[in-house]
Amino acid sequence: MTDTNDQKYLLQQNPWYQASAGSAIVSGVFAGIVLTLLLIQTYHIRWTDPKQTDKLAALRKSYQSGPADEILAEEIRQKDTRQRRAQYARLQFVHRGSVLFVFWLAAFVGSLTWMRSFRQKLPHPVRQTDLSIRQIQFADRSRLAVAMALTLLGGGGLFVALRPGQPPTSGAAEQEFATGQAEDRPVFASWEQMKQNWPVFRGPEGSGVCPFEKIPTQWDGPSDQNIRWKTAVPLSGHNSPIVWDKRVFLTGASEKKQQIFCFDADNGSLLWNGDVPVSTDPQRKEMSILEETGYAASTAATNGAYVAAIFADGQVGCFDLTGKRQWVCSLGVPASAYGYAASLTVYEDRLIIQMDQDYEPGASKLIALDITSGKTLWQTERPVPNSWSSPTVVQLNGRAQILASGSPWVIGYDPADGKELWRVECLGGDVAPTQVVSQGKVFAVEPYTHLVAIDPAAPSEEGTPGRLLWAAEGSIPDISSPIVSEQLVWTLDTGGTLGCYDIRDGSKVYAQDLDAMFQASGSLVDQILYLQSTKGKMILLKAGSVFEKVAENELGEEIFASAAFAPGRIYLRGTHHLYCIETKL
Amino acid sequence: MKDRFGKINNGSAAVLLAIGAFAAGFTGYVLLDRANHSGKRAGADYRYPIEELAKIDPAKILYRQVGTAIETGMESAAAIEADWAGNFYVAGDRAVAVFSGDGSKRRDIPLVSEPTAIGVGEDGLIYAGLSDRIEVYSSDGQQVSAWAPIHTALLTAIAAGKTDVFAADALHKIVRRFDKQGNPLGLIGAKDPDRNIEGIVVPSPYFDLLIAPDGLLRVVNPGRHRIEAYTFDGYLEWHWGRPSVGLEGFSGCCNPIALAALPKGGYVTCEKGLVRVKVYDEEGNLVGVVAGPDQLGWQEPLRVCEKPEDCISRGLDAAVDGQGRIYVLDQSKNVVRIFEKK
Amino acid sequence: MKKSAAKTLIVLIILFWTGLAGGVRRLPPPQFETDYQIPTATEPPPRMSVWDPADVAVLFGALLLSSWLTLKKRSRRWIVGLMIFSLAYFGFWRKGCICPIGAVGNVSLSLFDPSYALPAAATAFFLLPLLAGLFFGRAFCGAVCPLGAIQDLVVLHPLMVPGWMETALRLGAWLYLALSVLYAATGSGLLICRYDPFIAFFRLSPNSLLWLLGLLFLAVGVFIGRPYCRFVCPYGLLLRQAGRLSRRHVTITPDECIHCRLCEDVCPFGAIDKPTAHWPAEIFARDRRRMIFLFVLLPVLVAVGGWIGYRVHPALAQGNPTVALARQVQEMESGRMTELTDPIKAFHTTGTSVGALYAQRDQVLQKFAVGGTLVGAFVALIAAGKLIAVSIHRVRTDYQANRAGCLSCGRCFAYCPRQRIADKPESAGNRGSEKESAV
Amino acid sequence: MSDQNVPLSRRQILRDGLWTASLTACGAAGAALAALSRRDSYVWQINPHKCIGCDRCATHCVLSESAVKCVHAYSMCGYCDLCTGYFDPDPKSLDTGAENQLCPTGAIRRRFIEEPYFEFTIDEKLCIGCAKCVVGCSAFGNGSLFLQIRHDRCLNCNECAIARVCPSQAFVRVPSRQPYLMKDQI
Repeated sequence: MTDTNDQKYLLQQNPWYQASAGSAIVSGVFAGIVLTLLLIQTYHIRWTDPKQTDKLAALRKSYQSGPADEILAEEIRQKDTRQRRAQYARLQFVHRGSVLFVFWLAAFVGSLTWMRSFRQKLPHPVRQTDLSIRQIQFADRSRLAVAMALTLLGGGGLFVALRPGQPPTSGAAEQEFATGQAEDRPVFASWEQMKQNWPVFRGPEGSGVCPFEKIPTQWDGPSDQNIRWKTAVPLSGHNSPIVWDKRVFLTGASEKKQQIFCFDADNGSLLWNGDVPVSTDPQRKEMSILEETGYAASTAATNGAYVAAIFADGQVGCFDLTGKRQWVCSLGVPASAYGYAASLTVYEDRLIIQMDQDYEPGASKLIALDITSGKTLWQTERPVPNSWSSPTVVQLNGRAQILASGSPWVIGYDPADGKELWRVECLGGDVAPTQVVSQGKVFAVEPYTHLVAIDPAAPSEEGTPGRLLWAAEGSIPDISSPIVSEQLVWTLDTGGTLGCYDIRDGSKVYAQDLDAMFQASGSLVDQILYLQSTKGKMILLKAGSVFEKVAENELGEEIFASAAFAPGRIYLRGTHHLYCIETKL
Repeated sequence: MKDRFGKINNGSAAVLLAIGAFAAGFTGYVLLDRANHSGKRAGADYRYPIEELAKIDPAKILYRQVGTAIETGMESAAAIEADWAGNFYVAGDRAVAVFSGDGSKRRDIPLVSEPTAIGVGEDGLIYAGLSDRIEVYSSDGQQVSAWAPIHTALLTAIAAGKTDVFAADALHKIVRRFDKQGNPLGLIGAKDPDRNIEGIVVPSPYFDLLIAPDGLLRVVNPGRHRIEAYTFDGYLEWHWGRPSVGLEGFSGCCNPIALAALPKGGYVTCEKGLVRVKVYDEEGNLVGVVAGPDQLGWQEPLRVCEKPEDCISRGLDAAVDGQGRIYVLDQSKNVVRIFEKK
Repeated sequence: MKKSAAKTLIVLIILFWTGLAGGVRRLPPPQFETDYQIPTATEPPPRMSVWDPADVAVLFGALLLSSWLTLKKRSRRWIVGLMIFSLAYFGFWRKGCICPIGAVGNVSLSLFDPSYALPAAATAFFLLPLLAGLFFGRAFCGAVCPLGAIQDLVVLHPLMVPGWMETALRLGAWLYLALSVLYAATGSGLLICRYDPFIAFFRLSPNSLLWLLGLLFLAVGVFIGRPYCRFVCPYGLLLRQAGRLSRRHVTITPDECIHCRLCEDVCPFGAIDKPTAHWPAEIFARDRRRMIFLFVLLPVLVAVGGWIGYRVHPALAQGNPTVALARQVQEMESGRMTELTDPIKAFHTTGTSVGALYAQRDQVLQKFAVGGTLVGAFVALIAAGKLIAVSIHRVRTDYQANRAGCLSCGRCFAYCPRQRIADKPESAGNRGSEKESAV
Repeated sequence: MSDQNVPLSRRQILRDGLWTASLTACGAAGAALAALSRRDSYVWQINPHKCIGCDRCATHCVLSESAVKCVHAYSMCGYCDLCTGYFDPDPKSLDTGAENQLCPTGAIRRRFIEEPYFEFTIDEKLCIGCAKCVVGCSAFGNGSLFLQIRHDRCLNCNECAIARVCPSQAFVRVPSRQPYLMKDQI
């Protein structure tokens, strides 16, 4: 207390203190100046130089585009030289300046340290009041501080984790989110509602069985008989129509465009079309797309609130029923020998994609996306090569299951988490027909080889769930899926041979050549088989154990797609048009 | 003098302040660093305006592609030739593949080594250049003759006339003249100040020639960016063409790389680098563009390759049939594109 | 002449044929008529790796010297001298590379990426200071680390950071360490080196933004002693643990503490522990209960930390180049981004499919999911450990250097009267020398 | 005193145990890392076949003047008169005037050898590694100009600042015995 002024006086008298203070001021000022200059130079290098070169570039451009102008050339040369000199000088300055700065800074710090040594005060311990209180206080404060820091870190982490627009966790991930409020719309329709519509490929359970009444049996496309409407489809595709309420959906694509179309079920007018961007992946250009497959072979799927479509390049797009795009995600261009063709299916709020492809092991997956957001809910690896059959959601053994075929298995999955429920090894080759279900049994086809029946509830010989019941051979299709009634199974191969088998043991009931080519899968309506040939002829047969033709109806256009049904109506997609067939009164 | 506790308490306020300042500074730094990370670029003058150069006025494009690109099925296709009837012949992979005009393969003529050139005579004979020698095949694939190898040569083009066969040798930058039996008759295009021939410059292995309807040879001189007309005896008559990255000239260091004659007069030229196929009239005036970078699926000049050989950019070759359809062979993608007048 | 021409021709032919065999469509260089010789590009060599052992030797020597200076010689002046040498050698001469702090990243990377070859020098730089720490305390931090030295020299007006604040702030350093290991292990970059604040100083490259970061640290360091070492340095955390266990350690007094309390406030890093008071029994009992509660809470904290870490992992993974590229490509695919960026262009020219990229991305994300969970759990564990530690009451009778926090800078020696006696009993009252030795 | 001795010695035993464990861990880590280590040090280099010729090498190096510079593989060069790595895309005349030069810093030198060949060399002091000439040469010519990290300048940062921003991830670590990836040699 008492010696402060004396100390100050003494210090001021000390020439070494004066010297240290002086050198501190001088070096500090120099360091400051050098630092300022360096900052200015850095600013120039970062901001002014690029602008200067851009100016020069503009000058050069005008020179190059005009006739040989000597004056302009000279100006460019001079500007160029000047600019390079300036740049060189700046670099030089930065090199030297940084050394200078470090030097002056060291000098500054050194003299401050020196100066400080004169002002060193003796430690001045003071009697402490109560050590234990202070120590307890310290412990309490530490505890509080650590807890606060932890809360801060945790809170920060949570903020980062839960903030909207959160980057993808895995799989398909990053999507485009809808701006509208998804909350006030229903996310999915009930199973009962699904059954009153035709929401996915070959109907609710994907079996091609139509539960509706008053389905026309007579029509003729060329003469417009019983054709309610006919609308041109802007883009081609071999996918089948799906129907929800008063809307019919299908998709089309070309090399440059991929769209989903929504038609009015009553008059066929195009209500909306939605774009799904084409993948920019260079692999897309090199995709092997057969003409028989095309860019849009996969049928779309709807769950009553959303409709989604997938294209040959693995781009998935989802729209609400009014045509507002909800999200797009890309699964990568599938490696598929004939092009990707599996249709989509839905289970409640999830979109099921069978992505079987020919990369290395692990490339084939069954994927469930949240249909509202496109986020991956689960994905299950499938140890199978590329296949062209579609997944189906069915009710089996009292629960919903997803079925998917791929060489060499038919596998049942749990729609909740993608866990495998059962699998039966029974297939081979390029699997394209889709499995169907009747009476708790699953029927699948190995192309050209055999038709198999599986009881997923029974154990196999090894004790694993799923038993192969029988395998039937002869006139086995390669593309179209089987049709099954309560007693019989029918298969139809591309060459037109219809095989009929007993559902119990697979024994052949009859085989008949229909004298036409078939690619689309047929349907079963009220004890009548509807089989559409590629040339556009629909052959109607009695679904009995004896071959009996009911009718033959011409559409007047080639058909590669399966039919969709609604009460009293058939929706048929020809190569160019969508038809609505209804018996006119 | 400050009291001890007072000092500590003041200190903690200062410390908090300092830490706050530091945290702010650090956050600012990280933000700046992140912005800098993506944004810091040199000025426009430091970038090559390759994308601007690749743009072509659509009005200048006079041709359109017929169908999709035809896969040759080869690993490395070297040359293409077409006959009057619209068949085309692709040399590559130790074979000559003969295609009909719709793109279906008619036959493969197997060769003993990789072909580098192909020529088809009016008599239908197929001349396959195998680096340093020529083998002759009939149109049904039977070998007619195999000529004696030339000691070191890289034949990149063959033109068969009624009595003479000419081959472009890229290694020696010279045109070799043969009779129909394969006997050498002479060399054309060597540097010769007496005959006012500056010589042919071939910096990259693309060197093409043809026999024009007027009976003169047309030889590409890529290093000088021009097409030169020689008599069969090796006299340089005239030349046309000039270097320019603009549409009317030949771009880059060494272009054009390939040449074909249209049946109604005029020439088709191919350029590598900035890939362009263009049509010129007899005098060397630009008529129009057959296909530009966009139409030919051109990618960035620099690619990311795992193996160096994947990075080698390869060129084009062109041929024309009797209807004036232009067949463009893309050596890097091993496909043939057919172009027709719009 | 003829012979040489033939020779050239043979060379050319070989060149050409090998070129063609590899599918390279390139002609041999022109045949010059003049006697022009085709030059070859110069290849200025990098610093020879024979110097690496020299660096290791210097480090080893400096560590020994620093240990000797702090434990035996007990001279701040000599320590400052060694600091200046280390700053000059490891800092300005060797440009701050390789340094033990950054070697944490190299070591983590080499453990998880078998294709990365860890330089032997990095191994030595990582382990030697730790070994020295186990034997002699933080001798490395004291006078060998160039980052420490540059900060130590600017401590001019130190303010006391309250101990509780320091304890809490160090949690950030633990997080930094965990993240650095995570990033290195997933091949996403070496964070410690990326944000090394003084590297731009050592490299004299004022164009870099890091220069500003260095200035910021130095400016703060005038008032808060060695901020990087105490609140950021991930390697310092490892050395703290080594210091705790070290065989020998810096002591304030050369022999016995006389409780004069002169050293009480002189450590600018708050690393002098005071003698403890007698704790009231009820506090003991309370803190014991608290400790038991914390032990029970520990798994919960760790689980919550792990969960948060798991939730944050996608955000963390954005620092990985593959994930960042996949994100860009995805935005492009979904049509949300329209302008082609260079990485996307480069990716497209590789011919790799988007699906393959996504598969790669998913692999990286999986690593981050595991790593993020571990990071979260680890930080929670450390925090819980800290909470438990403040509930344990140790008994201390003397003023002593905190074994973990002491940076071996030797400032306190001069304040101990016992040291004065040991040094020069005859000049204890000499004012001039006192001033100097107090530097 | 004896009361306090018991906990103290217990603590001492704990500490000794931990110390021995740590030392053993250090030793084990040393041995394990030694097995992973290479005597040879590694340096950064650009794989020229992965470079796409953006200009980030010029701007992102920690040095004020980038350690990345253009290198010429002479044996790949066509010695063209119209060098697309040297001249502006559409030069008015093939001379060394600044208005015709491509290089913004004038770092490429052109020298006449014999008709029609010219030699192009890099003046490394001027080169800033912007890759403009690399794009020009690769787009139209043989691609004999390419970028390399010059080790007389490179500080071999542990975390290379350019490698971090390289859009094609062309930066690789190579053994310091062979510190260059010359385009004509790989």
